[in-house]
Amino acid sequence: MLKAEIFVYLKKSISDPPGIAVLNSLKSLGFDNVEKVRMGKYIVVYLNENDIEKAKEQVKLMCEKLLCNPVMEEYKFNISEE
Amino acid sequence: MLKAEIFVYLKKSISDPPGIAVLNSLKSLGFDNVEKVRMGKYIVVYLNENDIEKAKEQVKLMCEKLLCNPVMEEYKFNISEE
Amino acid sequence: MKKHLYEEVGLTYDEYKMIVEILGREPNELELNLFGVMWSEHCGYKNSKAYLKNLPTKGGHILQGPGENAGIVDIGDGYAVCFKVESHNHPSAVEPYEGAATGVGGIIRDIFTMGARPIALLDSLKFGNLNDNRTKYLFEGVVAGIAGYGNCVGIPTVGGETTFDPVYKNNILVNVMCVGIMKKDKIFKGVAQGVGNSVFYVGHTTGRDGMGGATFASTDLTAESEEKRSAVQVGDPFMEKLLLEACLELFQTDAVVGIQDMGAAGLTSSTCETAARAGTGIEIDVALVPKREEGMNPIEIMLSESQERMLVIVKKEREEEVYKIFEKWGLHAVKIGRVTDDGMLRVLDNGKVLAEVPAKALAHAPAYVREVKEPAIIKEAEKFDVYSIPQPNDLNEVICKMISNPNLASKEYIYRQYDHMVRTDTVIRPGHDASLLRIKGTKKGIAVTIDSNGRYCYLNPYEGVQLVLAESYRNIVAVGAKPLAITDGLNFGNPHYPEIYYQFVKTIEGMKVACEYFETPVTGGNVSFYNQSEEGAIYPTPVIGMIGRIDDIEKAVDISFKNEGDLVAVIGK
Amino acid sequence: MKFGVVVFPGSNCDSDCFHVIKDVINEDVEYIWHDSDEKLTGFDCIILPGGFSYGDYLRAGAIARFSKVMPRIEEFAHNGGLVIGICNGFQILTESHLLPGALIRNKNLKFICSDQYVKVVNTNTPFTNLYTKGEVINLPIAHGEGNYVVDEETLKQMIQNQQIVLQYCDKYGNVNDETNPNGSILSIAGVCNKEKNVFGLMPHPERSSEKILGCEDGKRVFLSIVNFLKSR
Ligand SMILES: Nc1ncnc2c1ncn2[C@@H]1O[C@H](COP(=O)(O)OP(=O)(O)O)[C@@H](O)[C@H]1O
Repeated sequence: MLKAEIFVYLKKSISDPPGIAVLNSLKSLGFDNVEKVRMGKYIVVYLNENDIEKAKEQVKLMCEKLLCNPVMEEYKFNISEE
Repeated sequence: MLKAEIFVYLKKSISDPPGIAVLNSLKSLGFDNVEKVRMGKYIVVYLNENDIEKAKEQVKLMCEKLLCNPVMEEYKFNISEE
Repeated sequence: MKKHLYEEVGLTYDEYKMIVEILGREPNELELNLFGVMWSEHCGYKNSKAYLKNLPTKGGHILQGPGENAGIVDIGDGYAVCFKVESHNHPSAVEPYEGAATGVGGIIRDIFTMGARPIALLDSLKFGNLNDNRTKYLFEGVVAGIAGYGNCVGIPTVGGETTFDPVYKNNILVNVMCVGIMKKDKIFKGVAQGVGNSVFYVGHTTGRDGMGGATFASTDLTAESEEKRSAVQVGDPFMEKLLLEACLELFQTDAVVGIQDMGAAGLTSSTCETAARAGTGIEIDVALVPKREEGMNPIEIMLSESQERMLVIVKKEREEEVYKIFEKWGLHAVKIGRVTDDGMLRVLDNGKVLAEVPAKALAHAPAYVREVKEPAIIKEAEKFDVYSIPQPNDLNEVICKMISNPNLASKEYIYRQYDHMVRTDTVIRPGHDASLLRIKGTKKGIAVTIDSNGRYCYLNPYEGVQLVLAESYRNIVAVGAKPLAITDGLNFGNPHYPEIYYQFVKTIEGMKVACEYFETPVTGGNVSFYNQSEEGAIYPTPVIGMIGRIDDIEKAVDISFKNEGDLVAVIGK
Repeated sequence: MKFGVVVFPGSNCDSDCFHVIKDVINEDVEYIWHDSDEKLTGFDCIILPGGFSYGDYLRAGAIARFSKVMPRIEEFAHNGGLVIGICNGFQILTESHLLPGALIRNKNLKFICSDQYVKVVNTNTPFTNLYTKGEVINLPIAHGEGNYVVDEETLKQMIQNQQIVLQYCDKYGNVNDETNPNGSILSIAGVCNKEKNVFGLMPHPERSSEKILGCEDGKRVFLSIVNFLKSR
């Protein structure tokens, strides 16, 4: 079994209201040195697969087909043994 | 400037409706060997701070106070130079 | 071949020459961009305004007709209703959730800038066939986007209509209507009156989002459409809620002279339009604009379509009140300029003049009347004989087929996702002919409906739009209310095709007749051309939003059977 | 009898609750701004209304928990004052640990706005004493994150202490997966704390408190409060 940790995040140019809300809240809690917050998704996919290379290709496809919306988002991932 | 990548995810015992929905979608797209999907948050916090140890402590506090709800979630993070 | 700069901003050579004549010199790049957005179809109504002015816009109840952010109708007892419909078709086709959500945000702002408290939303949605995967994705996204935004702001979405037809596959339609209530002597307008008054920027920060949105809405949808947009607009409903409450609170003071939403073409349209309406000039400094991204240039700042922002004209020496209220709601309020007497829109950067153009010239795009040609389908359709369709043998089968068609099936799946009860005024909820809202503290209610029928309008635009109006009229009457006025969302293909322009012209003619007949004047609306992809144009789809008044809400009736044994009758022809 | 309705910047059922208290059950009511840290004196019951307190982008209620008014509400509750959290108010009460558990996304991942039958399983509370045990009532729901979760150990204690007050059901009172709109554990729609003076529920009683809106089942929640306070 392989575990893919996938990170989907907004493109730089896209505004991020949730990130701004969290930033403001952190600041009001006294975390003064926080400069910026960006919110994204952390998706863990467990794969019945042993071949890491194969898994990479599959995860890439999953991201492109479903998990990431290329109009607004980008992604990265890493794969490890479970 | 330091960059903290924070991952907030549901505890094992808590059911994850979005994760189940994504699992089903992936299967219906033909990704048969997907076993399980868990959805979490990927929060990137940029800190005006140079001391990694200090940053670690701060981020831990942010998680405990705001970013993570211990009733249902856990977190981990890593910190790197921007 | 390299494109000319004027072409890149969407202008023709003739338009460019007009601009040179207006200015008496060559425009610089910023000025050219200002003209580019303001003279786009979306902002300038270039191809529609010559005809729109034929619509009946006056009548006993009308307090505000077209030309402002929204229209207003008197409903008696000192109350008035403010309402308007707006399209967000192209953005929703590219990013359904955010496209639909920001469409909702825009129309809500149009209502509360007039001084009204928004009390209801309605949506008119057109998609391709639901068995197509992309369509499913668009459908789910649009509905979730409307829900996500409207629910959060706390305005009930009380009705709508939804159609599935292959003709909308690549060019979905998302039209949203908002209705607000106000005291009739408390109307605010988008005017930059009073030389020396302060020009305020309030609300969200300015980013690069939605750059060139107005131009994007003024061309056909193509494969590159996605790339043309430098960024998708993202809505922040929470910010909208704050802005809404802050503005309504501000209106309680009499410090405000004028106010306008920064919608399409953002700062550019709001500044030149408020000045043009008042016959004044306006001067702003882009360096003072609150920004959320570094290194934004003046063109980007002037053209940004970041959401949840407003331009407010404040009386001299009353600035403190504005700061106080916006601080309470945690929002930006910055004085970025002042009203002048020279009729110019002057853009400065740290005091240095970057652009200087007559506000009226910007706000009043040239008007065109295009060539028309009757589409062949109209004659063909006339030849069609209904009686040529054989009587079906098994009516049960027909019924089952009909009710399982998504076009006729219950739309509960959709309106369940919309909070249609918040504000506790929804007396008749979605699922009936029209929805009905009470007005607390009175016995009155307002009936609302939104309707269209693209197929009828395709077969005959003149007759089709009249049938749509008649449907709206019936819907209002059926809940026991008296129809008062309409707002219209006119969705068409590319006006440069004579057949399309014919559809547009005939729609206006038909609407005029029907509005006069029903005594329901037009209080405003929206024109969306270029709803067209490589595979052709959509059906001509005028969307009619109608409101009505009921004086005793207890007398309202709805669609459901009440008691066993009650008599059932059919009336009419 | 004096009620306080807390207003967060993103509250949107604040005026609905205010209206029911003032115009329907005719009691005294006042708004309380989220930014106020004045002691809550003179109030008998505090209502945390529905809405989206601070946008609720991170988790519903997460940020509201840190508003200035919350310590005052905690203090009020610890002194035995009545606190009722409706919808977003319930979410805020769980985030603040005034109530156990948490609320996550609905099982179908969609916002649900609809009439909803719920069963009053505990009538021995300040908020439900005018209902009969097991009574099925209509309380509309409108939420995207109403799926109640709690760990097993806590759930056991909650059952022991009779903290489960409302459960989703159908018109006949059947409580099962099919009659559960959002996936809540045990179909939980509303819970109270051990002391019974803090109550959170996802449904909106203020939306079914007037005949003109089709149903008055929710009104007795507010009348129960008055009844409790009068007999105290
Ligand atoms: N997109 C939508 N949003 C909200 N309500 C909708 C939507 N589509 C349909 N409805 C509601 O569903 C009911 C039936 O709609 P429709 O099928 O268009 O009615 P009719 O055919 O009677 O005009 C109406 O009450 C309408 O308000």
